[in-house]
Amino acid sequence: MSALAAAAQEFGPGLLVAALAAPLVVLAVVLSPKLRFAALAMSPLAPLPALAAAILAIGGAPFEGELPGLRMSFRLDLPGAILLAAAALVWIAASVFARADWTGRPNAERFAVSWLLTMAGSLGVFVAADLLTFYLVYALVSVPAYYLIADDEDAGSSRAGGVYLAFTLIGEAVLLIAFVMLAAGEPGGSLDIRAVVDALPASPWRDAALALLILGFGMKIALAPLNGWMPLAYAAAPIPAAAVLSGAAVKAGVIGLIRFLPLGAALPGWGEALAWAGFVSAFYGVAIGLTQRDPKTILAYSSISQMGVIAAVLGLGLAGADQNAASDAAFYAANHVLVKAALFLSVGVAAALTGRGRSPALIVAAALALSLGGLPLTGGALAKLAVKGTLGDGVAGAVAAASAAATTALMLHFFIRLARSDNDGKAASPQRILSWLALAFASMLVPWLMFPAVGGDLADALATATLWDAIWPMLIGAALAAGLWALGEPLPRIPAGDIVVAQEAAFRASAPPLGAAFERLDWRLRQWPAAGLSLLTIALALAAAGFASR
Amino acid sequence: MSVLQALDVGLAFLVFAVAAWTVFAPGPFAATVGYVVYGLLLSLVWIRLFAVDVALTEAAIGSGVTGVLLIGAAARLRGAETTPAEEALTGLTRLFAAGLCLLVAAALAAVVLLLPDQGPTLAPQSMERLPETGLGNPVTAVLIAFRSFDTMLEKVVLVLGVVGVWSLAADRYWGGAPGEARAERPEPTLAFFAQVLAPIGILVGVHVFWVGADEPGGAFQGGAILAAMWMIVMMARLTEAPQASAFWLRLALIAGPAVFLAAGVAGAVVAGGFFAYPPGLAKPLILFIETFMTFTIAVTLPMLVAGPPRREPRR
Amino acid sequence: MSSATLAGLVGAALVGLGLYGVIADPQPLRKILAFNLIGSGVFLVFGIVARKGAAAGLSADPVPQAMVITGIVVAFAASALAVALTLRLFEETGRATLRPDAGTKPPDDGADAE
Amino acid sequence: MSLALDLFSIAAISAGVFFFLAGTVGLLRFPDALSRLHALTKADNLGLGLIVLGLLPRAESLLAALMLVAIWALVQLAGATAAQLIGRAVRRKGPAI
Amino acid sequence: MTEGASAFAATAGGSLLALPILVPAAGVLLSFLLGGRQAERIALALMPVQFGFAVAIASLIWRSGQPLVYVLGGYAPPLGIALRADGFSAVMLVTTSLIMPAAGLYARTNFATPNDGTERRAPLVFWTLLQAIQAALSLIFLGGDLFNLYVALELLTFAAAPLVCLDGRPETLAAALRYLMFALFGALFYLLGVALLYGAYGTLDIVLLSRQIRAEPAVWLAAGLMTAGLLAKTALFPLHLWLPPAHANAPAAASAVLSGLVVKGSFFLIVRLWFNVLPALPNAVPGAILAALGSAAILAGSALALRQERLKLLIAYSTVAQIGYLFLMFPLASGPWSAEAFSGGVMQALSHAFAKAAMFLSAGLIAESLGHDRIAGLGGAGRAMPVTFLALGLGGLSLMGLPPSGGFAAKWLLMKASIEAGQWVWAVVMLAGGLLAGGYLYRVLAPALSGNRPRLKSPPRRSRENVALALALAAVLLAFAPPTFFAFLQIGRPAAGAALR
Repeated sequence: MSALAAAAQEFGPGLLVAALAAPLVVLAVVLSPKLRFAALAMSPLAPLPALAAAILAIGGAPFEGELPGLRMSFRLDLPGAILLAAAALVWIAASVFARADWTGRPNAERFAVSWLLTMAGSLGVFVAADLLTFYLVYALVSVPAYYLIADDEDAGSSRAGGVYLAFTLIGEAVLLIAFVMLAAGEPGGSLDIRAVVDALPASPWRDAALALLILGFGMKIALAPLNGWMPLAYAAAPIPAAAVLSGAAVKAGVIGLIRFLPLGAALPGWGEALAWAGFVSAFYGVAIGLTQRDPKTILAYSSISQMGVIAAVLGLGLAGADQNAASDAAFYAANHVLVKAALFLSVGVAAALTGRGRSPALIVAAALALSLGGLPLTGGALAKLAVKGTLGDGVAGAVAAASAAATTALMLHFFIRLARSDNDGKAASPQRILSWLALAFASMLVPWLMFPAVGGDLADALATATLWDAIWPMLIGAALAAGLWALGEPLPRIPAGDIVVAQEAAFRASAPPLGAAFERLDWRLRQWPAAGLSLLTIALALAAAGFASR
Repeated sequence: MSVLQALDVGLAFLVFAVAAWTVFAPGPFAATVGYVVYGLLLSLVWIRLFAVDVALTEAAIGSGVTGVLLIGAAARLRGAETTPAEEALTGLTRLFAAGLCLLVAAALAAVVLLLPDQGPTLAPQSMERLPETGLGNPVTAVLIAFRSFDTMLEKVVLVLGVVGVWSLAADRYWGGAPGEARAERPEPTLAFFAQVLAPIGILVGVHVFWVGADEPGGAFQGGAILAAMWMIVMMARLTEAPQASAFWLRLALIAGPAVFLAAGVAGAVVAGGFFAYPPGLAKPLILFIETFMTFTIAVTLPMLVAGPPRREPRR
Repeated sequence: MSSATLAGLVGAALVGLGLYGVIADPQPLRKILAFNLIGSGVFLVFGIVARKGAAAGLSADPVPQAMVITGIVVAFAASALAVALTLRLFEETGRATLRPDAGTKPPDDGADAE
Repeated sequence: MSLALDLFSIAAISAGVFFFLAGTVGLLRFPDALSRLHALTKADNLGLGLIVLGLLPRAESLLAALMLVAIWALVQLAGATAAQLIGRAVRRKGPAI
Repeated sequence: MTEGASAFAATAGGSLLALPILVPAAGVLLSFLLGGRQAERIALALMPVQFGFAVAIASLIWRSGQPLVYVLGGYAPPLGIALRADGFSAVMLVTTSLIMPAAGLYARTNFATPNDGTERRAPLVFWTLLQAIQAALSLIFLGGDLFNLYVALELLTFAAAPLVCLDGRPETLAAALRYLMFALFGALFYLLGVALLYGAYGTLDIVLLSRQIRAEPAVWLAAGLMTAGLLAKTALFPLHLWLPPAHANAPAAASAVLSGLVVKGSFFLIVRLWFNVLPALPNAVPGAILAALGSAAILAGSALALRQERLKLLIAYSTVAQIGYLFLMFPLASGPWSAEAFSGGVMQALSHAFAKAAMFLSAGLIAESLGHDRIAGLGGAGRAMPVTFLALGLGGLSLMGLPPSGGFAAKWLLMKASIEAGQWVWAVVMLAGGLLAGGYLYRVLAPALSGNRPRLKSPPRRSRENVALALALAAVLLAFAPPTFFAFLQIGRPAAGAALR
């Protein structure tokens, strides 16, 4: 262990820079037409420095790095490392899976550029140490992903891309002002995230900053009612893109909450508000998800639900000044990174397989799906165990158990829909199947490896009481799913994206008239007499203002 | 109230009335004629302000050359005189505009009245440093020595004005001469007038320039008179406007600022600073610069009035 | 009231008149005339400033006078450029106007290859 | 002597002012362009001439007196030319000015 | 005049200040005289020289930590004219000397003189006036006398207006006429203010004025008139009537200079006026008025950009919006956050200069290659000319204020200052502006990178694409400006609201 710690101090800083740089280097090579093919083949290697850094930090000790010339600084602590490791694995697997997408398609070049930029941002958010670096990589993981979502160029993906971009940009704007408040609240002028968050509880802008942070990151993790973009985006994106977006990219919001909520300071009001928002989202996601037919859309609603649980855990941590909530939530999220990505790849694999190959694939998919519900011996069970301490045994614990039941029901619904889904006619390349299997395997194994790092006890995980605690909510969920199934799916059909439909309608109803009003105003003001009168008015107003302020 | 004061008040009302005429006159042509009269009256105001240099400039350039320019334009714009209905202002807008303009004028008048009767001045400093320049007219000293940088740049503005006006030529006329082709037979009355007046005018112009060193007058005023003479000669069709591509014309147009600029740079070498004059040589140097400036003004103003080239160049 | 103050008031009134003309009269040529009115009003303000600065045996401060002379020449050049533009616009379109729609029409294909 | 000269000046200038006044009234009141022109040229020629005449005895030097006369001569020249041109324009385009 | 003497002690190397004005002025005269191909040669040859001057001035200021002063002709103000360069002047000079050659290199294709050497109208006018703009801007950045700066303003107008209608189409003529008229309108207001200030204090030197200035009616009327006049030239909403048609119809290289630099000239003078001439006066309310107009500009300009059908008009309206950001620094001019606000405003000026120049050049390439610049017809164009659209996109990044870009740095600083000052509303406006900018860029970039490649009339030349890209990269690189850069900007900035000395 000490050897790893020493190695962490020795190589860590360099690896942090390399983690961010590697995808960008590959990107630079991709831009050269001659070397493009070779570079694309190398893209699965791009997340390796990040993975190495994560292993060093989990096994060894946290470390920092910086690029003074670019005024960027990095830090890898335990929550970040756990998420980074999971995200790096997903990016490796998905890059292999996506290699068929690199070439021979009209948008291959655009897809590759977006992919690598998103990768750099996705890995970068977990290691960014100061506000500006974080904002930069956060933008990187968010904005270029537009082209991953709108890749197909049909009406559906254009709409999904547009909605995604709108949410993303609004979220960025909200976060920008929150970050500015954080920076303004730090009297020393430091931009280090730790420093500004430590100063937050005493800052005059505390409440505004917290509200904006929760709003901004809440949009990223699709807390209801800001959830509408997620089902559209994941359904529209190609399989590997959906995998990395739902697995890795969305965790930028989670790490944001972990990093920026002052978990050490007890803020019950804000904490409980966030927790309730999270729980509402957790059930809302399931409820709407159960009405959906498309497996990818169902997975998206499951993400909404799971992100709600994570938000609830962090909210309770904030309310109770629970420092461990950070790494516990990170662990829960890391499990979701791996499982959700593997599930999306399952959708792709299942669609490509026919006949004899399909059944084993569906069994793996089922195991993955139930992992999210907390199936014993899976990473999901460990994840539930990890956050148990923060949730406690009271109301929150009961609600969490109910959410596990609901998740189980939703995942069974997903499984049935997946099993019934059509073949898309594309042959399944061995590359795809292998990368999927590898990721599925990793999603089972890696949580076990990381569990001790967050203070978990593996023996505890295998205790009978724990197993029973995990199983009974699942049974309830299974019963629920079976009941719904038996009734012939009586739920109303709600359009994917649910509330976003109303939001889009409101936008369509208000934006063009507003724009037309601006045009009329502009036309009036640009008439010569109007401009001349404006000039006189401004001159007089400025003079009068100065005169009056004597 | 003394007679002089009464005359001042009368002049003020007259100026105001003619100005109002130029704004409210029914047609652009009438308004333009009003403007020329207004310019002449304004020269009288300047004389009453003991600013004879300005009065000369106002009469020559502000009223004279500008008047020719505007009257020519008004004549060519016949047909554009009617205002399309959609551009006419509503009564309310007019009222609002009038109110705002009144407010600005009132504020300005109030501030002007509040200025102290014996205001801050640079007259003593000008007189103190006047001997260095060897000049007798402090206004000329300000223009050519104390604030020579302004004056040089303003000459560059004139060059840019010519470039801008010429840039409006159609491509096929580039390098050609402005104005209509020369008539076969000059207008006899005008020709006679020009033949008589031009020599006298040139004499007067050179005189005004020359005395400018010590008395009211100078490069601007003299140059403007010379310019007027050339314009009259061109109007009488005794001579044609030169081709825009003519090297001598270009040289004449830039000679003033170029010599000024060169002298300014030379100052850095021989007199220890940009636009500094070597002691003792100041007056001859200033007269040298002014000579070229006068010449350039005399050429530039007619070219600005003549407008862009409108004839195909002769090769 | 001294003649200088009177001139200042005339200057203020000229500025007001000119402003009204510039704003309210739709024809560019009339606007150019009005600009010149404002200009001479401004110059008169310089004039009264110069007159009030009479000192050292001079009946007016020479510095503002020099500025007015510079200003008159610049104003003339500006008028010349504006007149030339107005005339050219009139030749091209048959009307001289400052309406904002004159410039915002999309050009025909190829016509905008500079 | 000086009294006589002063009287002469006053008489001449007053007469000049009268002609200017008459010319102006004519300019404003006459019906058509040619008759207005007629009124105007009278004001120019006679009015200015008489004023210059009245001012001559008051001139400080011979040069100043010569300049006064030169001014009158130049105005004569300009007035005559302008009247010619206007008259010609009226004949060509009709008297609708 | 002991006071004057101390303010005008010649600083070492001060004579350098005259050169960036005189050299391009000489270039104008020579180009006009020699004509033909010489104009282009002279213009291009002088650009590196100009860059050298700018860098030399900046390094002198940097080394001494003091503004650079030069007295012209040995006649110290108030009688004579002084030139003065502070940190802000120096960065604007350097920026100008970088964007000018970019526009020049780009324009070589459009404004070439034929091989037989026959002089053509458009090339001669373009190359001559380009140098005139450079001279005028240098004078604006260096001038220390308010009347001298009036001459500079007129020089700038005379140089810029004919560029708008260089192609002689009727709509460009109308645009140029509106531009010229409104600029003259503004100049007269400025001049009137100058007259009042001279009447009150007997000097027009900025430093001398700032020492004597008092809160009195003449000063406030002068400040109102001068500011309004300069706003007219800056095209701050609602005085923007001339800008969209002028900038959208000018040749691309001219648009880049007009939008990137020329509007910054009059903005620079507004900063000079409020930060250098009037800093001792209470300026909260006038500052708030300016920022309110700026906010209106941001919202209206962006919303209108969203609705344009032509790319160049869209970019022009985005200039209307971006100008608005520049004015958010004024209500934040006094207080402990003033340095941040000032830096933010300057950063916005710089990054917009580079970004907008890059975007106009890209738009020019697009229009030339496609034969039109209708946004509806841009589908797939990004695939046919990726470098051009990369430059457009990177410029857009800065406009939106996304990192890494100078636009982001500017927004960050301005927002921080407005939050610290408790003036939330400006921060909210900036956010809304960024979102709308995202919207109008999305309208251009999303279709451009989708769909089939259109057939190009002629592919853009790589060298011209690189020029646009270099400018866009410069806007991006501003994000990495080191803290010393911001310290440099503060050299010579008087503390606003400071007590009278």
